[in-house]
Amino acid sequence: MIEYTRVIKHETDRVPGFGAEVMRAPGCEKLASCIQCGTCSGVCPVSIYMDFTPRQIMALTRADFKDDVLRSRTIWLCVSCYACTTECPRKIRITDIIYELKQRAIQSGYYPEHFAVPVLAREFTDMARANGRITESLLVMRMYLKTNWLAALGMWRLGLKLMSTGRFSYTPEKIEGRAELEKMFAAIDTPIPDYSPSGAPGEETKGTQP
Amino acid sequence: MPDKPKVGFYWCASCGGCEEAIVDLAEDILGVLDAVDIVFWPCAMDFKKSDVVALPDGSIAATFLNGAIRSSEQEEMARLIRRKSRRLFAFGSCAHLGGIPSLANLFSREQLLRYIYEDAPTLVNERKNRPQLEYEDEGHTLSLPELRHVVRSLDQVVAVDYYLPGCPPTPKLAKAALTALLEGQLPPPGAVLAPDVALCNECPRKETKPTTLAFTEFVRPQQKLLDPKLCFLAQGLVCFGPATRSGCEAVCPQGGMPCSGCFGPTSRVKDQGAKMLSSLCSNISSKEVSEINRALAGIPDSVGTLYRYGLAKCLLRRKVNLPGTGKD
Amino acid sequence: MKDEPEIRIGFYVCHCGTNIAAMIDCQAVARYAAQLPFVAVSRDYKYMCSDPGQELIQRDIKEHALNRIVVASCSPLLHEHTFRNATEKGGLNPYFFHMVNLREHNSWVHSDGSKATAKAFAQIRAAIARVPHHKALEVLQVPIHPDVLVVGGGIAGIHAALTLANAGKKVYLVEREPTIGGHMAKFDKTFPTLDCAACILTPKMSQVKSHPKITLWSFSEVVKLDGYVGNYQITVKHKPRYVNEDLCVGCLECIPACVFKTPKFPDEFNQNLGKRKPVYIPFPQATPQVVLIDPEVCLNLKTGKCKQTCVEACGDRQAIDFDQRETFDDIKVGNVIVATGFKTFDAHRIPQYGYGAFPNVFTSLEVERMINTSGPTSGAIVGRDGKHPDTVGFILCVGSRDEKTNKWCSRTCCMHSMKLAQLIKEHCPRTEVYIFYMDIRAPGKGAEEFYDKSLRMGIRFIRGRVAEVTDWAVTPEEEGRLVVRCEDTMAGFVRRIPFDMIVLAIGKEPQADAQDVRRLFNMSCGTEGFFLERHPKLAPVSTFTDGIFIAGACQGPKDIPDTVAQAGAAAAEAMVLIDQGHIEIEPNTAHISEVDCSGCKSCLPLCPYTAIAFIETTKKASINAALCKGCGTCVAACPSGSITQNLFEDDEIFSEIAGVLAYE
Amino acid sequence: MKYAYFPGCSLKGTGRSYEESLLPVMRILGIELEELRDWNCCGATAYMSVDETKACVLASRNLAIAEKTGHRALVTPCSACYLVLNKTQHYLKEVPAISNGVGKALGAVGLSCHGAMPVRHPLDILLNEVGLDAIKQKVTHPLTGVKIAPYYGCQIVRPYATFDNAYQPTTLDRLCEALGATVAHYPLKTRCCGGSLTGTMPEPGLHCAYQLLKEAVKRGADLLATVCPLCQFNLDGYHDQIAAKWEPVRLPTLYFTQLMGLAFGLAPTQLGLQRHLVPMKPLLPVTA
Amino acid sequence: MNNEPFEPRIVAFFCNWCTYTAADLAGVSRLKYAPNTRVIRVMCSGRIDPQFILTALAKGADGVLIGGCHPNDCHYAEGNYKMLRRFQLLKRLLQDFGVEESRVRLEWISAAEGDKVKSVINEMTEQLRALGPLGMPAKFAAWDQEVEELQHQVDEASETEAAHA
Repeated sequence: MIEYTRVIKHETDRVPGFGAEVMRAPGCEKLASCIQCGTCSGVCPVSIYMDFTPRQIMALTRADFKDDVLRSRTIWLCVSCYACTTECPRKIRITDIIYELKQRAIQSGYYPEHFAVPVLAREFTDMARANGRITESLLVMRMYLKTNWLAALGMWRLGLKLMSTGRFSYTPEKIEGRAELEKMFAAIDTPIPDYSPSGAPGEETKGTQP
Repeated sequence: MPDKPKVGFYWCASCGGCEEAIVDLAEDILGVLDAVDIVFWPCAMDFKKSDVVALPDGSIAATFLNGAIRSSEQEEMARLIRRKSRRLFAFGSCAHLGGIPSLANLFSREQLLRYIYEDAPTLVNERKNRPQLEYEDEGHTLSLPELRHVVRSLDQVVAVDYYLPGCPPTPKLAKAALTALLEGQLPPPGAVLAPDVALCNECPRKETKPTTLAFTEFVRPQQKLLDPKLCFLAQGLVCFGPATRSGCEAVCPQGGMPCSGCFGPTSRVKDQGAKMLSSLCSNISSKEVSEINRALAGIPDSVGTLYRYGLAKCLLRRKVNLPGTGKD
Repeated sequence: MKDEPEIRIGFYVCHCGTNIAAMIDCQAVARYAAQLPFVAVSRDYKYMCSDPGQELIQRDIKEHALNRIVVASCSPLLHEHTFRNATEKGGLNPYFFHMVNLREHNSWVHSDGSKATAKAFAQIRAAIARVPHHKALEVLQVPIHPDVLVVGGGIAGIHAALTLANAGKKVYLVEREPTIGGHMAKFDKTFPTLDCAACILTPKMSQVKSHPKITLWSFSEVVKLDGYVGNYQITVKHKPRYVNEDLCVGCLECIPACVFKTPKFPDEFNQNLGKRKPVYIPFPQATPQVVLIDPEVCLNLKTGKCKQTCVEACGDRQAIDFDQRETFDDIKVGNVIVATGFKTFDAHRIPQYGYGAFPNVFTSLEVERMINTSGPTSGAIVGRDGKHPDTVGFILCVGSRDEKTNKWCSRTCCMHSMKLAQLIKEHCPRTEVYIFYMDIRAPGKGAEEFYDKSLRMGIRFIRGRVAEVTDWAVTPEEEGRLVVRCEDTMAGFVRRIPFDMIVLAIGKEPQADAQDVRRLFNMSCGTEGFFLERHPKLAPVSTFTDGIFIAGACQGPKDIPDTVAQAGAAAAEAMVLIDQGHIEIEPNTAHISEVDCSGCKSCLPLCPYTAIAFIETTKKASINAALCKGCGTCVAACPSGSITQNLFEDDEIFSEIAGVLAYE
Repeated sequence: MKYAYFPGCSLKGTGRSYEESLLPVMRILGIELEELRDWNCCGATAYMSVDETKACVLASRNLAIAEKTGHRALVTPCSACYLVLNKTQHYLKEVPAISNGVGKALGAVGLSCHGAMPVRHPLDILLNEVGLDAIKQKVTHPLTGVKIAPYYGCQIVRPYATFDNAYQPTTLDRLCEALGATVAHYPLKTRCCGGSLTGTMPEPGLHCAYQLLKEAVKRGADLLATVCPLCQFNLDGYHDQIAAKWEPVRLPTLYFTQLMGLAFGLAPTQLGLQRHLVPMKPLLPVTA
Repeated sequence: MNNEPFEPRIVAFFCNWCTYTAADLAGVSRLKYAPNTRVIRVMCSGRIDPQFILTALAKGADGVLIGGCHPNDCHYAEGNYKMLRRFQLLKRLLQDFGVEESRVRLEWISAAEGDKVKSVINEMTEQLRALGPLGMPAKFAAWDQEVEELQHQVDEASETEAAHA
């Protein structure tokens, strides 16, 4: 059941400048041209699972409702299929805007603890940086361990099948140029705030309430 | 005997050809000698700077100065002569426009000295000696004039009354100028003493010029067997006739070489090279950048072609990013 | 300039209300100008183009003995003429005036007031340095040929031609299709009044045909245009219709006689929904009432092996002529009105709407023909599967307001779709009609009321741009139907709605050959490809070429009333020139000084108008001022500087360069 | 013809059979794919959504290595790699903030990337360089009677691809027909398979896969042809979960390269078909 | 000039029909761009004499922008091609004179491309800002310093001479 709660939004619920800030990110500037036609929502293959449609996310972002946007389930559901970006009549790069919002949500810690999407992203980036390549089987194992190891148990049959068909790698793939890669990253490293949520157990979300 | 007007001749940075041009007046030179009193002509007679210094200011009726101004000594002499002369004639392309010496304005003084005293392939100078401005020897100080950073036309150093264009000016023009001087028939100061119409006007090849030039290529004289009668431009040669003052009677075109522009532009043009560029390029036939550039590849040395005699008087005067007056 | 009187410049800077003054310190500009050389009077004023502003100049000329005027205000393209007139009224030669563009090139495009003011200083310094070099010039007058060419026989061309002809002007109307009438002839009813399009258009079409002042050339195209305002030479090509237009009386007996017993070729007039024969007339009221033969499908023209039953049917009239070839006519006119109309968007370009893939997806123009009682279905709405739809969905903005196709609004599709929706509802009230829209644009007289009527008729409006039309069914009622997937943005969720018929409201585009036409008539196009008017507000039917006017949808999408209004305006503009009898041309022509010219011939090939001739007696070049258009190319290229151009003399431009760059 | 080749991580892991079929098939058609020396992860969607600059750094190292090979193009079979490498080139040209960062990172190890090397998908190469005629000539075992639902997925047609329509692509359809197969009208050919969600948010992810499989079954397809390792894994690996949640929609999903291999007469084991969880039905003599 | 950041001066020669009109359109559309450009109107890019460009540089322009109609769109048929041809040699000439290539730019801007006026001017302004001044009048002055210095010496010498006399 969907619970409807009607809320009146006050100006204090806005974070003025949030929309403008998002629009400054590469590829996001065209958000200003959005005419709320809903094409993005219509083409989105996962919009039925969303709390806000992509169109509403665009409206909320532009109207500076940072909290609602960054807490929304929508941004985590994006499957990166770029249908919205391709179809938008204003050529707004909606996928890139969703990426930008995800990054902001991760940086602000606006997501449930043990929430798999950002954990996977983090494990992915760590593995890519350390090894130069991704070993999918190990990556998924690590993700399950950090989020919901019970779920991993549910996947044992799939795991076994993969092992039996030779699609499960036990050892990580590593490139020779790992040091080179690290040097490249170091050249542009800026201290990124630790974005893993470290709130007390049971706390739903962590974030800075405006 | 009434005082004959005093006349001087001097040369600065030049090849000496202009002096030859005076001599080329042939027997007319005798008439000149009758009519004027030459008070200064270091090339032909034994005069010293001190002779000029000794003259009262403005006592010379006219001095004909050829050559560009390249050194401090030339500059100083130009000033001295200017003070002593009532009329100063820039004689020949170098004095008029900077001439060929002013092509040195594409290089810095250091580049030139290094090349001449160190890098030139025919050079034997193992110790890489260079001329010094001052040299002490046995208590005596020997000094040499300083080379200027920029080569100048005469009027870029002192005021000039008249210009006799040409590399060198033709005897006819020189004689006409002298006659005008003697007869008091000179035009208002500032004039170039040659017709203010471009050379095509008197070129015998004008008749053969087609009404439509459509350049597909540019060639240089050595690259092609040339038609002795046909307009050079029609043969794809860069002939400066359209952009150059007349008065030489087209000696070069008559002699089988295209005009290279030594008489300088007409009074209506500020920059002879830019105008010639405009005229030549406008008449390239192609609309494709690649084809245009293929045609223009026939002009490998843009400055040397467009400003052979007039780099000093080009609107930019000099390669812009060379060290300026720094002590190089 | 020894003998000339001392230069005394009057300088005026316009506030343009706040348009200039809000960004540029106009008083500072006036103070700055006051201390520049030769400036005798320097003022700032609220609106220089107003009568008091112009009178100010005239008074100052007299009181201060001014002999040069500089006004710093808006673009010279807008008001140079105004101030030249004021200068002339003040007793000076109008070309002693120069204008500085402080508005379009400065105050409107900058946001830092001090920098804008500094730039203004440079701009006016240039003008004040320039204007002393100005010379008194005489305006050139060119006679105007009184005939007019109208290109395009849609409602715009028809109206323009009739307006001019009724005023007694001789008009050539050239239409490339076999009949005039254009898009309007295809419409059933017209919004918002729902009066029948044919009833209002066909009388005008026959007037065109019978008007003694109009020469109608259908199936013809303009192929060449030379000359200039008042004196255009035009070549018109007549395409062969294989029927002699003068002999055919429109009895149409040849059509049933054709060896093809049934029509089997797509009928363009009916958007290919119907069929026609190789010999045909586009539609019953076609004007001229002359048949034509399609050489692509005519058996005789293709193979030469045909019984020629049509010739037989024509009988003594002998109108059919299989040997007809292209012919050409050369005409002279003074003005041209270009009314070449638009092209509809090709719906195939948006594959997700399924046009061409699903038989029951139609375009609005197809439905227009379908709903017309003289159309291919005699007014019945039927799918390509032969069924009458219970539900019809209109998708708006197909090829409009979409940066991937056409970013502009096509202006009439909202109203057009509502009209079709209403007609469908009227024909069959039980049909469910949905309109999917982004915004309903219903401006204009009666339009909002029409929208309201649509709502009251029960047409369902869903605000959301349709994502796709698919045959992917997920519920039983969707099976076998066309499903529209779309966010209902008002309701806030994504919906799937099944339909029996989808109508795509296709947008309007420039004609496919708009660029060629533009070049032919020396016009400009906007970025979207429609012909560019000289000024969007003040010169909406003029182009940048004098004597070439535009009307109707070739200038941008518009409805019938606006098209007719423009056509009338274009006709009136042409009449102004015709009735003046002559036009004044800017004296910005080039001149060769015979004394200075060396006869080098460099300039001769550069002139696109062959205005430069080599005079054999003097061996020098000379410019025919009447042919010179004043581009100045020869001036720039004259190697000895012997060509000058009025208004753009070397000295004037060199002074401007020095002026804009002089250090404060 | 020789191209630089970027396999991507999946082709060394779960998508092993893609590479196993791609390389022999390309070899038969006279195309040599030279694997980039010491390539690294492209950055993929996961990195892109966290730190675009760093994702571009990862991608551009590969581009830099590829440019050094001097080959005419870089071929990558994985849709995600294809998108990320193309997107990076786009960013390098258009977004100074990112190109500066990338320049700095590459500069630190003496590499440089001009963004001049086209990144292409094998499907693009097959259709536009090799040509269907050349492919048809190699078909010895036409897939007659096999009905294929061509499934492109999202990222090879959107948003940077230019070789096919983003919404109604036809390259794979035409390829399948060239192999002798029948192509089903499949309206979901570019709809996302949900692959990037199945691991993290299973329900919506699996729902996507379920819809795709169900529609393919409904359209009478014998199999889905795919061009992407993630799609293949997602459509092949979760049948138990889909059956448990909705209904069984058992349909094999094959790489287009495997189909080509079969048509060229290669044995199923040479093409890695044994690795698939839903086995291909014995439709052909070769797969019997 | 001293402490203020360098602001390039750009002289723009725009043809009346396309680029000047496009600049008007930029104004009407209220597009904002850098105030560094001063426009000089000519009827056609074919009127642009290379002397104008050299003069602009010599008089202190840091860059020169030439705007004409797109190929095949010239109001006077082919004036823009004349400019294009001159521009090819001019570019090389300026290079030989040591003037950076980005200082002189030829752009085709149609009457409808107000936004291109904006982007070209902004881009050029940025480029020139990064490149720094060409500074011609100052360079002429610096070059001629050696002449002035000598003039001083000579004048002084002659004054003392005169005083002695």
